[in-house]
Amino acid sequence: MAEALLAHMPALAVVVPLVAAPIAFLAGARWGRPVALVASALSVPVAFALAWLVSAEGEKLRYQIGGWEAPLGIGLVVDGLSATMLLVTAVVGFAVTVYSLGYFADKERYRFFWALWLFLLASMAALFLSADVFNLYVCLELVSVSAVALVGLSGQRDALVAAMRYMLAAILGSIFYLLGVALLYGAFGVLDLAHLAAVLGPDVTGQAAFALITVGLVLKTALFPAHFWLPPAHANAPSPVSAVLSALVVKGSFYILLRLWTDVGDPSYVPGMGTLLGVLGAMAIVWGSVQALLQERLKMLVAYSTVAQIGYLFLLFPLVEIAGSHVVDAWSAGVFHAVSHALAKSAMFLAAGAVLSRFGHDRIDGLGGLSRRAPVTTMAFGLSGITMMGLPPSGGFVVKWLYITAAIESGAWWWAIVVLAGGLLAAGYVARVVVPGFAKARDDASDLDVDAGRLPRRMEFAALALALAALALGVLGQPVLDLMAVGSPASGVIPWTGQ
Amino acid sequence: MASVMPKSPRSVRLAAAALCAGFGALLVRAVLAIPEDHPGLAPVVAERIAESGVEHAVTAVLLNFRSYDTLLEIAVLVLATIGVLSIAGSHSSVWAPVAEEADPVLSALARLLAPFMVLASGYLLWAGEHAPGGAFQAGSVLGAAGVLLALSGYARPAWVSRFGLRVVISVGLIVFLAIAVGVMFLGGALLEYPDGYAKALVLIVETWLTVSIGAILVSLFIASASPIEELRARAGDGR
Amino acid sequence: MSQTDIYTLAGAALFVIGLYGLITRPHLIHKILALNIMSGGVFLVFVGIARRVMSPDPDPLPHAMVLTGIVVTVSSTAYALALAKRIYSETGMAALDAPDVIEEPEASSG
Amino acid sequence: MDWAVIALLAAVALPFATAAAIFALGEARTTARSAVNVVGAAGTAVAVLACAASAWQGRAGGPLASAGIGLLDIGFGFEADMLGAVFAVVAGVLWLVTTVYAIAYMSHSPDRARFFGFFSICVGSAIGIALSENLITFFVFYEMLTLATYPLVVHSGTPAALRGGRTYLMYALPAGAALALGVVWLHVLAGPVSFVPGGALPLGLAATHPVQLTAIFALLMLGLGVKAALFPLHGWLPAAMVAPAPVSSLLHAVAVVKAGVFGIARVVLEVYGPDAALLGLTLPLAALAAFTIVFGSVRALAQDDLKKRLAFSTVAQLSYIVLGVALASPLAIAAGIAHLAHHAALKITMFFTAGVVAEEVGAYRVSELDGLGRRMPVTMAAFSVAALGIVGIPPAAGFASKWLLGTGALDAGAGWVVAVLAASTLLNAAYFFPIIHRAWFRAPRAEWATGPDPGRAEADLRMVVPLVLTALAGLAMGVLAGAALSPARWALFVAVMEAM
Amino acid sequence: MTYSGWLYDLLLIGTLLWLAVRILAEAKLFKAVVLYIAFGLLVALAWVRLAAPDIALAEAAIGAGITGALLLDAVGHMRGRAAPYPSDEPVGGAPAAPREEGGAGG
Repeated sequence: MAEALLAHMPALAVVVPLVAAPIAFLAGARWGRPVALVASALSVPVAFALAWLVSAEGEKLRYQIGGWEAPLGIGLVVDGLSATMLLVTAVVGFAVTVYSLGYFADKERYRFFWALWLFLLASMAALFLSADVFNLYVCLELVSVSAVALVGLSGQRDALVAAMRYMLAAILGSIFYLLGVALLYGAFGVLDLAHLAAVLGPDVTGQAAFALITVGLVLKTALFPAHFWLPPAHANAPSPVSAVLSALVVKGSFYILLRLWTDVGDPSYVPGMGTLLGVLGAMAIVWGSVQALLQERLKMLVAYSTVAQIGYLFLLFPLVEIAGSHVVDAWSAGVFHAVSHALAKSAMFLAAGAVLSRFGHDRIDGLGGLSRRAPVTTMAFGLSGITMMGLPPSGGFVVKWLYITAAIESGAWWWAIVVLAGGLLAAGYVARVVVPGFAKARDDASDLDVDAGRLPRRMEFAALALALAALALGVLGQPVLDLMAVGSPASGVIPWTGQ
Repeated sequence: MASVMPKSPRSVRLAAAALCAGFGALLVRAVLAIPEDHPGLAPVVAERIAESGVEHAVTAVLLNFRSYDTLLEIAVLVLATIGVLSIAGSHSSVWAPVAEEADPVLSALARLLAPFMVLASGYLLWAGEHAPGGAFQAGSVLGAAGVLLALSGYARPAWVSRFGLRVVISVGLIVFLAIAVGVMFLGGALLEYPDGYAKALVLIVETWLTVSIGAILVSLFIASASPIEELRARAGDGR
Repeated sequence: MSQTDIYTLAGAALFVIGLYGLITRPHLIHKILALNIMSGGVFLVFVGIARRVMSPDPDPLPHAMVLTGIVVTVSSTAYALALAKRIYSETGMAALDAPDVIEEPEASSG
Repeated sequence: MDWAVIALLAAVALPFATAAAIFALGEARTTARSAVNVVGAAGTAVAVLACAASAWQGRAGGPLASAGIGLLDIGFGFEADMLGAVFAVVAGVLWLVTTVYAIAYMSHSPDRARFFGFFSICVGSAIGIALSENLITFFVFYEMLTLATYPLVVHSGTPAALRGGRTYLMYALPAGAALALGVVWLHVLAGPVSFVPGGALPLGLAATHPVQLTAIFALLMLGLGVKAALFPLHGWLPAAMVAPAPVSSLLHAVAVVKAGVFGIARVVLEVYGPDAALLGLTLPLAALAAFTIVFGSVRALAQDDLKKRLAFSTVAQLSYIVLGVALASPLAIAAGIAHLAHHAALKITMFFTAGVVAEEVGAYRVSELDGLGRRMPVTMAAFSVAALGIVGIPPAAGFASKWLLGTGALDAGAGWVVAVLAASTLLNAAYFFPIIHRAWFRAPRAEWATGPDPGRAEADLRMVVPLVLTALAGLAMGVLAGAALSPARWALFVAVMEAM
Repeated sequence: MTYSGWLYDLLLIGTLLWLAVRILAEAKLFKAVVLYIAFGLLVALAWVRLAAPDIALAEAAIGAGITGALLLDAVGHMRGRAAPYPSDEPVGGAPAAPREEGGAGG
C-alpha cells in the first residue's frame, strides 16, 4: 500500500490542491479556510516524499498519465529540478496559507481567495511536473489566470488596473509560447520534452520556435525590459498574493525556459541567445535596483527588487553556455537563486504586508522607529535583505559564490562584477527600509500609529520563518544542492548535441 | 456620438511596426521551413485508437490519450468563472435573474430554438464517439442555448441558490477529478481507464463534461453580464 | 505552395496584425480583440500543420490542441472582459495608461 | 566527541545561542536577560580558554579540534589552532568583562534586547573568525560581523548615529564585495584554501600566475583593510565613535578592527606564506602600515574629542600588527600577534574609562578632563596605566610589542622601521600625556567641588571593576612577558611556526 | 489541390486578413465586435477547408458565439465608445475618475 502510494506521488502533488480548489469554492467563505489549510499542509509531505524518492533513485522518475507512453500520452517528470521547485512551492505555499488565515480577516470580501489560491498552488505543481510542451501551455494559463484573479481580488482601482496590465502581458506571453509549440510540433512532430530533446536538430523552424517561446516566457517572467507589468501587479496585490507572485509565479515561466535551454536544447541552440538573456538579466539587476532605490512605497520597492533579482536568474544562460567545466556552478547558481529568492522574497512581502495591515500605510519615509514597534517584522525584513544582498550566511551568498566561480573560471569576469554590483545596490534599497527603522522615534519622522494593535503572531512568524529558511540555505544548503543536481543537465551531458 | 480614434504616439507605432516586421520575417521563414512530409503523431494515434474506447481520433486524443490536458482545461474554465465572480462583486446579475424587460420577439425565438439546440447538443455528444463532435462541441451548443435563454430574459429558476450555482460551476471538474483519481484505486495511473472500461468511462466523462461545459459557459456569460442595476439604467437611457 | 503553407502563412499574418493592434490600440476592448486575433492566427498554424497528412483525416493531435486552446482562450477572454468592465465602472476609463501618453486624437471615417 | 571539539563548537555557538535567547526574552525581562547574557559570556570565556588549551596541546602536531559542515566543495570548517586561539581568547574573555560593564552602562538605555542581542552576534562572529579553518568560513563570519555591528553603531538612533552607521556601511559593504571577489577568485585558482602555517598556496602557483595572485592579494587587502583601518580605508572608525561605550570598547578597539588585522595575518602568513614576499607584496603592505602608524598618530594629536583621539590612536596601533606581519621575520610576526592581545587590553581600558567619564561627569572632550584624577582616582589610574602602556613605557605591555617589533624589523633588514617606531612613540606620548597631565595636575572643574556630589566619586562598581581588571591585565602582559603562556611567548611560538 | 480550391483558400484568407485589419482599425467598438463575430465564422469556414469539422463546430459556438456575446455585453457596458477616456465626451451615469488614477505604475 505504502509502495503504491509512493508510486502515485507525482500525481498526488497535483491532485491534492486541484481537488481541494473546487471543494474550497463549494465550501464558501468560512469553510474554504480549513480546506486550504489542510490541502497546503498535505502538499508539504507529498513534496518531501517526492524529493526523497528522487534522491533515493538518483535519476529522473517518470509518471505516465492515463498509462499512455510518451510521445502519445502526457508524462509527469520528477527530477532534482522539479522536486526542488515543488518543495519550495509547498513550503512557501504553506507558510503563506498560514499567514493568509490572519491576513484575510474579512472573510466575506475575500470569499473567493481560497479557491483561487488552491488553483494557483495546483497549477504551479502541475507546471513543475509536466513533461509535455503543450501541457505546459495549459499549466501556464492556469497559473496566469489564477495569479491575475488574485491580483484583482481586492477590487481596488490600482489593483484592477495592475491586474489588467498583468493579464494582457500574460495572455500575450501565452500566445507567443503557443505559437512556439505549434512550430515545434511542425518541425519535430513530438510534444514530450525528452522526445523533443532526442530529435532536436539545427532547424530554422525549431530555432524560431525556441525564440518565440523565449519571448513569451520572458514576458511572463518579467525580465527587463518586459518587466513593466510586474511592479504594479506585485505591489497592489494583497500581500500574501504578492509574496507568492514574486516567489513562485515568475519562477514558473523561468523554469520552462530552463528546461528548454538546458534540458531540451542548450543555450548555443540559437546563436547569441544565451548572451542576450544574460545581458538583459544584467540590465534588469541594475534597472530594478535603481528603481527600488527611488520608490516611495515599501511594496513597490520590494516589487522592483523582484525585477532586479529576476535578472540574476538569467545570468545562468550565458554562463552555462561558456562555463566549460564549471557549467554545474552556473546552472546550480541559477536554480539555487530561484530557491533562496523564493524564500527571502516571500518573507519580504509578508513582512511588508504586516507593516501595511498593521499601520495602514507603507510609505517608506513614514517608517521611522519601525524596529521598535514591530521588531519581529523588521527582523524578518532585514534577514531576507541579507539574502537579497548575497551576503553570508545566506542562500544568496551561495548563489553569488557559484556565479562568480563560473564567471572567473570561464574568463568572463564581467558577470562577476555584475553580481557584486547588484549586491551593493541591493544593500542600498534594503538599507532604505531598515535604517529608518533604527531612528529615534520622533513624532515628525514617524507615521506609525502608536495605538496600532498587534498583528496575529502567525503573520509575523510566518515571515520570520521564511527569512530564516533563506538564511539557513547558506549554511545547510548542501542537501538542496544535491537534490537539484539529480538528473540535471549540470551533470555534464548536453542532450541534443550528445556532448 | 463622435467617433474618435485615439492613437498611440508615432514613436510607439513605428516601434510596433518594426517589431511586427521583425516577427513577421521570422515567422515567414519558420513557417515555410516546416517539413511537409512529417507525419507527426498521427500514426501513433492510429495505431492505438482501438484501445481508447472511441473511434473518432480527436475525441480519443482529448478524452483518453491527452485527457490530462482536458482536465486542466476544465480547471481553467472553472477558475476563470470564479475569477469573473470575484470581479463582478456581489451585485452581479449572477446572483439574481437577468433583466426581465427582454425583447418579446427574441424571447419567443429563444424558447423555440432552445429545445432544438439541446437536441443538437445531445446528437453531437453521441456522434463524438465516431464522428466530428464530442463533449466540447456539445457543451458549447448547450451553453449557447443557455446564453440565448439568458439574453432573452429567461430567468434563472428560483431553486438555483448561490450554493446551487457554485455546484453547477464546479460539478464538471469534480466529476472528472473523481474519475481521474478513482481509477487509481483500481491500480492504474491517474486517468488510466482499466481495460474494457475505457468506452464506458469516456462516455461518462463526456456526458458530464457536456453538461458542465454548457453550464459553465452559461454561468460565465451570466456572471460576467452587467449588474442588474446597470441593465436597468441602460434600459432607462432609452438605448 | 501547399495548403499547409497558405494557412500557416495566414496564421503568421494574423499573429503579426494582432500584435500591432495590441501595442498601438489603447482601448482595452481593442486589446482583447487583438489578442483573440493573435490566438486565431496561432490556431491556423496548428491546423495548417495538421493538414500535412493528406489522408481524409488529418493529424488529430493539433486538432485536439486547438480545441483545448479555444476553450482556454474563451476562459481568459471572459475574465479579461469582466476586468475591463470593472475598471470602466471604477475609473471611467477603458485604457491602462493615462491619456497624456496618447497623441492628439484624429478623426476617423468609422 | 572529545572535550576539545566540544569546546571548539561551544566557543562559536554559545554567543549565537545567547543572542537567540536574548531576542526571545525581549525588552521587558531585564533580569533574566542579563543573567542569560552573563552566563553565556562566562561559558564562552571558558570555551575559548579550553580551545587555547587544546591548541597548546596540539601545538606540535596540528590542532586537536576541528569540525565543519560541507557545502559545495569547500564547506565551513573550524579548528582551534595557535594563531586563532589568541584572537578567540582576546574576544571571548573580554566579552565577559564587557558584558558586566555594559549591563551597568546601558541600564537606562532603551532597546537593550536589541543591543545585547546584536552584541552577542558580533562576539560570536569574531570568535568564528578566529577559529575558522579556511578562508570561506572566515569570510562568512567576517560579513556577519559587518552586518551585526551596524545596529550597534546606530543604536542611539540620533541623526549623528545614523550618519555614522551610513559611513560605516559605505566602507564595509564595498569592502565585503572586494573580499568576496578575492576569495572566490583565489578558490578558483588554488582550490579550497585552508589556513596552514607557512602558506597554503599550491607549489609553483606563484611562478605561473603572479599577476592573478597579486590582484587577488590586492582585493583581499582592500576587503580586510577597511576593518583593519588601514589608510586610506580608516575613515569609518572615527565616525563610528557615536556608538555606545561598550561598542567602542569591545568592538571598535578589539573585535571588529582586529578581525581585519587578524585576517591580514591569516592571509599573509597562512595563505600566501613565503609567496607573499616572493611576489613583492609584503613591502608595499609594510610601507602602508608604517604610513598609517604615523598618519593615525598625527591625526590623534589634533582631536579634542576623547573617543575620536582614542579612535585615531587605534588606527595607528592596528598598523603595528599589520607591520609586524608584513615584515615577516619571526620576531616581527611575534610582535604583531602579541600586540593584538596587548593593545586589546590597553585600549579597551581607555574606552571603558571614556565611557565612564562621559556617563558620570558628562565630559566628552580632552579639554574637559581637568582634575578628573582627583574625582575618580581609580578609574583615571587605570586609564593612565593603559595610556603609558600604549606609549610604550616599561613595564606595561606596549613596550614588549615595540621591542619585539624593533628587533624583528632589524632581523628583517628593515632598519627604517625603527625610525617609524621612534616617531610613533613620540607622537603617542604627545597625544596621551596631555590627558594624563590634565587629569592629575590641573585643578578640578569648579562644579565638581560644589555640585550635589562633590569630591571623590567613582562610577558604579560594575563599570570600575572591569576597567581595573583590563588595566591590570595590560600591565601583567608586559611584566610577565617572559613567562610561559604569556601572549608574547605564545606569539613567539606561533611566529616560529609561521616563519618555518 | 485543385485550382478552384486554391482560389477559395486565397479568397477566404484574404477576407480574414482584411477583417482582422478592419476590426483593429474600427473606431466604433460595436462595429468592431460585429466584425469580429464575422471573423470567427469565417475562421470556422477555414477549419472546414482544413478538414477540421470538430474545430469548426467549436469555433462557431465558442469562438464566435460565446466570445461574441461576451464582447457585445462588454461593449454595451462601455457604451461603444472607442475613445477610452472620459474627457473625450462626457458620459452620463458613468463615474468619472481623476485621470491619474488610471495610470498606476508602468
